[in-house]
Amino acid sequence: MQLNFFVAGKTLVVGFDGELDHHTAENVRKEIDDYYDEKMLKNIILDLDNLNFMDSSGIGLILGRYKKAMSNDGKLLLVNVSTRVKKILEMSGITKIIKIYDSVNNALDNI
Amino acid sequence: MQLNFFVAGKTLVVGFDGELDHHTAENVRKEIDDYYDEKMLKNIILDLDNLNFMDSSGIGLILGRYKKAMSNDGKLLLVNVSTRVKKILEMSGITKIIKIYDSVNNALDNI
Amino acid sequence: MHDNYMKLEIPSKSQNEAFARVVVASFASQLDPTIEELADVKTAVSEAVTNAIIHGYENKIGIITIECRIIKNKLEIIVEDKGKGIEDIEKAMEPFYTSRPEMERSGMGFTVMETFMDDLKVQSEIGKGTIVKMVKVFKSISSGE
Amino acid sequence: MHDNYMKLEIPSKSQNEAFARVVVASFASQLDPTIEELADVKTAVSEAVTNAIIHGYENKIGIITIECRIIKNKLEIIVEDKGKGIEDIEKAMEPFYTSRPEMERSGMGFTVMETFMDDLKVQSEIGKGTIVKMVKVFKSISSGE
Ligand SMILES: Nc1ncnc2c1ncn2[C@@H]1O[C@H](COP(=O)(O)OP(=O)(O)O)[C@@H](O)[C@H]1O
Ligand SMILES: Nc1ncnc2c1ncn2[C@@H]1O[C@H](COP(=O)(O)OP(=O)(O)O)[C@@H](O)[C@H]1O
Repeated sequence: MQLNFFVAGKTLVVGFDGELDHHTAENVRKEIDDYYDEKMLKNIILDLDNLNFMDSSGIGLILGRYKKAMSNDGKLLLVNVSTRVKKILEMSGITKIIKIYDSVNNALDNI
Repeated sequence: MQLNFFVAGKTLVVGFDGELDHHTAENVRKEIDDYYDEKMLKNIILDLDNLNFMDSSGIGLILGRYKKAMSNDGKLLLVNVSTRVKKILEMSGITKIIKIYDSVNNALDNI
Repeated sequence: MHDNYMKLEIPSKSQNEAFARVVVASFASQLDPTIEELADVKTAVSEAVTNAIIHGYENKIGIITIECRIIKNKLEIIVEDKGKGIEDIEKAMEPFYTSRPEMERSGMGFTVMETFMDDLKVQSEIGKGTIVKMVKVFKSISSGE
Repeated sequence: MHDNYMKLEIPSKSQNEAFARVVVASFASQLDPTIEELADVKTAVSEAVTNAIIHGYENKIGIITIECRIIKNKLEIIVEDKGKGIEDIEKAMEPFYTSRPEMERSGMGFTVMETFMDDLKVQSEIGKGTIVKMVKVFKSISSGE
């Protein structure tokens, strides 16, 4: 799994490229949290455009980052969620509390 | 394995698309021989341009078609042989008796 | 379509989760699956193998066995570990139940397996291990073939 | 790179030749192989599995076992059948020797395995079966990793 970071104001935008499972989630979590903590950011946008596979480990990962952002008075938003990933997220009810946007710009406008 | 046949005069040109192993060779042999016999052809050109995999089953298949063409006073020629397939053919010495051309047209010119 | 079988044994290392998915997907490709059907199978296998690694063997090394059987247009997948076992299977299969919230597990593994597969059965014995049996029916091929 | 292991069992059906290649190649991908190295391994596996099907089980159905072990930058592959066995291994391994010329076999299977792999060992017993042990050293990763 390859992650791409960029910062817009107080928002961390993370681009996912690869497969998200239990094996890769551990590293993904650490990389995101380290970056977020170090730069003292507030909001997180996860751009899932190039996420080729996700199982329920992804639910835990997204929920974990949601809680992290919340505890800093920030938001967590999702971008470019495929129908397949959406189906998995909907099972968990996550889509009721986390907003999904169709582009990073749209998400940034709604922070 | 997908085979594409076309006939130029007394020559059967066979395009290979897929993987050639023991499993696929059986069908390939039958399809080529049936076509060749039915149309009463003489020469055979095997175009290996889209052959993605070949093991030693391919040597047997090529040698078998060589013998078949020979017994009809015809030729067997190879076209678009990758370095990898060439390496396997060279192990068997087949390249000493069977000519390789870089295009179907060149092969047809040398029938 | 010809009936077929495979059995794969791998150690419970997390890097083998992706490998297990690829192997089962490649085996399933004989059934001429749609992209969607293939993704369903991959996801379910990923869940079962991950559970064997995290919960069954609790990150110690043990052997995970994955058996696949093609019968007409059906694929049966059995994922087995010789690990810890599940005390209360019914509770374990409830959505959101997880014994490992501190690992950011969502408790949705079994729910995902149930949603994406046509049948799911779990057998388990404490200290002996767990067997997850899943069936996927492939619509693209007629069952009469 | 972490050492790893897998064991695959498949029935001796010719449609499983391609499956066996894909599984071993996918396992080998952990070693960060070049396209060439991967093709070498696929070809050698194809030869060994084909031999088990044609010569070992003579087109009857039996189980073929494929074990792979990664040790540092080395991949060890063992292909085993419980079939007919080989009477004269030395003769069998000679280029062009085949007991099945009528099947258009070229007798080049063992030669291909030897050429594409770094080590090849064959054990066999009449009526018991055959074990082909191959080793490929991957150059792309330093052995110290
Ligand atoms: N192979 C297994 N061995 C032991 N316990 C298991 C196994 N699979 C599942 N469990 C138990 O069932 C619970 C629910 O599993 P699951 O729905 O996959 O969610 P999660 O993996 O997110 O916890 C796990 O938390 C665990 O306690
Ligand atoms: N697994 C096996 N079981 C029994 N005999 C075998 C096996 N593998 C190889 N042999 C014998 O060794 C010979 C040479 O094998 P090989 O070099 O692969 O050529 P080919 O498969 O083209 O015959 C075979 O023809 C067969 O007699």
